[in-house]
Amino acid sequence: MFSKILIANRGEIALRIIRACHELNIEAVAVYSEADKEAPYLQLADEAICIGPADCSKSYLNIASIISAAEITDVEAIHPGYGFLAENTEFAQICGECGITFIGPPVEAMKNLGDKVMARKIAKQAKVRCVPGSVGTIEDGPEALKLANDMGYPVIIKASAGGGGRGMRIVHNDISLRSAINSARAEAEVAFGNGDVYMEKFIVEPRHVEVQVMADSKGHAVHFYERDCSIQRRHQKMVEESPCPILDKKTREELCGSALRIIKESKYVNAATVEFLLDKDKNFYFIEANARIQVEHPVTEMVTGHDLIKLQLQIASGMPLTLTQKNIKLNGVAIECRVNAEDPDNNFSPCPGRITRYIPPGGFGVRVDTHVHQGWNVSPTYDSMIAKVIVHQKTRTEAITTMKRALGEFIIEPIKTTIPACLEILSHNLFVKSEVDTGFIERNF
Amino acid sequence: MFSKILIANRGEIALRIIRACHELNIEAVAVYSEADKEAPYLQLADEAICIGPADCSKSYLNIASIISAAEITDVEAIHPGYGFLAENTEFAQICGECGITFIGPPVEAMKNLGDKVMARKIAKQAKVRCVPGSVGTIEDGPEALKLANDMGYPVIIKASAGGGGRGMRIVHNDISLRSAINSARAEAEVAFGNGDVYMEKFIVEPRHVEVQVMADSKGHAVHFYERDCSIQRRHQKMVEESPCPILDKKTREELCGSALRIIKESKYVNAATVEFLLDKDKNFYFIEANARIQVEHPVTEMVTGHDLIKLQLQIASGMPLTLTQKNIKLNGVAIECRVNAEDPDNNFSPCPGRITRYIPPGGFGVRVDTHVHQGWNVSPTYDSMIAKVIVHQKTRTEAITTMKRALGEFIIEPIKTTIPACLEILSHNLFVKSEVDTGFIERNF
Amino acid sequence: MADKDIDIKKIKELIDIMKQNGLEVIEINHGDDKIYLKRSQPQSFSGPIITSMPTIKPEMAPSSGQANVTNSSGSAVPVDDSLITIKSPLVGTFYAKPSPDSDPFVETGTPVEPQTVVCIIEAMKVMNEIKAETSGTIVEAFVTDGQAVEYGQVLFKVKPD
Amino acid sequence: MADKDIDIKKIKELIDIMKQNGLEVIEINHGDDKIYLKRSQPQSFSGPIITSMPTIKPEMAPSSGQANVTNSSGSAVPVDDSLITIKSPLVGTFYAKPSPDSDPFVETGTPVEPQTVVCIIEAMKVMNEIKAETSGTIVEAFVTDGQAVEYGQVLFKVKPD
Repeated sequence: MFSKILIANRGEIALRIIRACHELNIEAVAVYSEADKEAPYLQLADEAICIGPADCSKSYLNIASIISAAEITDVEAIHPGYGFLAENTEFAQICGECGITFIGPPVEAMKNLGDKVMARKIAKQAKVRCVPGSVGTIEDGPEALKLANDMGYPVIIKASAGGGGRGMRIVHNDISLRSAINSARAEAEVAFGNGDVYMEKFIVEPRHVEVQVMADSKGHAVHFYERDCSIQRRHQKMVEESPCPILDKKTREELCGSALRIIKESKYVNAATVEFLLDKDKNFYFIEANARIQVEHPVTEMVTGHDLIKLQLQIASGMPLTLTQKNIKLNGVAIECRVNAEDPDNNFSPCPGRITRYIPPGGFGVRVDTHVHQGWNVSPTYDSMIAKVIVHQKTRTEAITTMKRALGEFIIEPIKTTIPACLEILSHNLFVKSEVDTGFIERNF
Repeated sequence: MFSKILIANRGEIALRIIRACHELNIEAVAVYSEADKEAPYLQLADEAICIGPADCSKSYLNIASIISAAEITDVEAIHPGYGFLAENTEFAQICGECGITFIGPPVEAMKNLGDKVMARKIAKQAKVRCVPGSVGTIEDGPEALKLANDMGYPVIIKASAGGGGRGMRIVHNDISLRSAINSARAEAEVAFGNGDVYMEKFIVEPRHVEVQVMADSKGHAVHFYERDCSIQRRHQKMVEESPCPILDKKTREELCGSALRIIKESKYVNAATVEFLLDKDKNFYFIEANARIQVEHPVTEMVTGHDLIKLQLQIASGMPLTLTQKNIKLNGVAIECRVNAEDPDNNFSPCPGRITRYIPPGGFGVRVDTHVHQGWNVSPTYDSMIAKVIVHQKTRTEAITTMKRALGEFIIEPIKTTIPACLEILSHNLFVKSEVDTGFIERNF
Repeated sequence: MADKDIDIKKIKELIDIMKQNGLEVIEINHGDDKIYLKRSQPQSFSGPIITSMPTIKPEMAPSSGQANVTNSSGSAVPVDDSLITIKSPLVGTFYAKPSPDSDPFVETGTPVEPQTVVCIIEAMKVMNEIKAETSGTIVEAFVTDGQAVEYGQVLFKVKPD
Repeated sequence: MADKDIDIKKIKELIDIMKQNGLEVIEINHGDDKIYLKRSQPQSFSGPIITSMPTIKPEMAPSSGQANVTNSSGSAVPVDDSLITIKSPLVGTFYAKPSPDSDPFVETGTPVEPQTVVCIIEAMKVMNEIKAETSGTIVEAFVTDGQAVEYGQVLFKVKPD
């Protein structure tokens, strides 16, 4: 096991990783930008190094600075968290060249899964159904037209290097197709420096279901069941739960088995999330794999009882996974709500500022992951997520009730947060019945 | 189910009960003394009624005031929490006469278990071994001498109406016996208004092990396994855990079965804790039963996944227990540490004052039950317990590690708390090996 | 403001604006067009959190030094150091009259002596007569017949002799 | 402003301006053109949490107005408004000399020009020469040869010419 690692991230995930390190008796080195220098989690770290000014590109995204911090603190490994450098293959490669273990997948696996066209190839080799689509990138022309007509409209154009909705177009007929391809290419070029796009069948009102997987360097891999993350606003997840409430046992086994096959096919090591769309007939289609730990990993931890960050650290240190699939059981229902410093009444615009009154929820079935506290200044510089509330109960109905109770007692003043929006979602008739899909928020709020 | 109840308590247990009410869609009426008027949990209650000044005897122990508050708010039931009026038979009786359900056992069962001599009789009828001792109360004289010699020294003299160590004497020989009986009687008379004492064999270095039981009004009862509460300082529990780490399956079954027999024999309804001493040969002896929910109930909730306060409310409302014994499984290990506003360096004297900085622990496996927050003024008037930290992990080793991590990140300033003392206990070689008994703290700290 | 007419509606509007915007002062001199606005300072954190629960004082003593006591219906009791408050010494139901068809014990303007019964509070089926315990004249009653009262709730204000 | 009527809309506009600009007072006397604006003092928050980590200023600029900067060894740097600080612009290892057997680039008392190299900081196997970027005399060195430094850490104090 490692004796000392560096955490190349900030906020709640940095604290989350510090906690896991300390429970494994690993020294944790935190890095911070000048904007975060007051953060109490830095005091929990064994060392803390300032790596630059508030601007991410000069601190949390500054590879030279982070590698240098790792060198002067003499750590054995770097945990990138999520976001920032977590899926940056250049960073992972430099870590390797500097003799520092990157706590994540091998560079090759990260590259393959990070490229969506390549990921589809892997899925096909693993005999996992993808959303019908182009074999590779497409361009404006008769081939694209034929393909769209073969799979049937609506179709969707997506950026190969993309994410977060940029470089994406839904097309309903031949006439729109040309302009959609061209504008998507232009947008992708600007956003990702890569104008490649591909075409897929557009699945109407799908659920977003993802499988948590963990693989060790000996080729042994297990899954931790699925999460349903259909509650999204502009591709940002707001409420996540595990298990997916509408899956039957057989479909769940097929889904999780498919995710494992993709991970094994890509020679993946460490934590990954394999994402699927689930259509109304409970057919699932692979969409992409995320080569990192995710924000919503705690819901999986609650229903399985396994600490995923500890497993990441153990695997990265070369230890084999001692868990077998039958050790991993689904127990009850967990839901996570993201508390963002945003104003739901003002189109969810960020709402930074000093928190002058803060009382977190507690009690039976409630977990809070946060780096904030009374007196914390929510910076406009970084992600607006300031806390995650996770509940665990025996049934989904009880989990919803406990979450409503927990959010109802959560006091964060004077800044606005997404708590009222989450409460509205939890009370919505369709959410309660779990008749939701990725368009639920857009249609109902 | 009730639609509205009153909570005749304060602090964390009042908040705990409000939470359970809201998850069951019951309106909660809180009562408060003038000292607690700023408490944020009062805002979570559906109504809050001031029942008197800071002095407990004029507020939280003021039966007339509480009953009157229940009448004007038109509640169907009163939950007494623990302490204060929770085991006051007069209060339970008046509730009944006023047509208000007392959320606890029937008066008769409470009286029987509350009287230790009567409780021993019940145990004997239930064929549960008690600590060898006098059949009833004893007085100074030849009979007491004979009894002590028959059971063998050391013996212990205890007050029939007692608790908390008052009216208690350990005796090692004939010469000390007379004065011990007389001084114990005098002390009991002062402390409880009842000088009756009885004699028991003194068990050397026992563990304190207690079984959580729940019975409905139809005669159906189940247990929720045991808690080990051996870590006590002057009969005040500091660290509790479930399960008892040294019990084998067979002994556990016998122990829990014994507790159930006592509960059934006493025609008990609602939550109770049956307490035993466990000697070095793993013989267990019934000592007493507590006719209420206990401070440390969350450790049982964590390992069984059942919300005990909700069950109390359901049973009191007349609903049958739908749980069968085989629905109740032990899952992993839970530990609770009590965070008291006390100064461990100054003989644990209370340390009240305004909390100016407060950052609670969080993350995987951590639950915090507390009514305090940054800005809260810890009153010298009430119990010094300000928070309970409960952790849940797969193994005891992991639970200890997580608890150390959680307490290590818990910031409460500027008042002194028992956190450092708890951390010392958790790190103690004998605690780690679980070679402890009720004298552990006295001998080692 | 203008000589002719004070516009109550406009004043209410201004007060609403002040409340909504946390203004401390609005000054408007219409002749010669003067407007003076002052916003409250942002609340400095140091203070304790005040719940919306009634603020209650423990004794039926003169209210000297007491500021802005709020009764349970939420209206502010104006500060008047010369007035004495009579508060409920127990939780229960307030009765203004000895029986439903009687006259009230006291009303605004009634003179009271220390032994004058001012109301009855029923708690646990017991009717507790509450005495003025001061001499003076009732100037305000805060609770209506049959209303539930909590410990320390203000019942009456008395102007001492 | 109009003679007759108070313009509610204008008041609302003024309030918005106050809010956006953190104004405490706006006073406008239209006749004779008087405007009086008062801005709020920066919020004094009673207790920000200071980590034990070094306090770092972003630029290698004069230290005027800087108080009690703490360097990584924990000792307080005395306030001297006339001194200029040279801070590390990157994380790495500090070298005082171009090679192990050379003399240091600078020592206390060494005069420096903006282009004078004062040290090398090694980051990711790259030796970065750090220049004084100011003229004056080194009066204090805070870091020893081979020591790890973080972003913004104070390396030298310079007394300007």
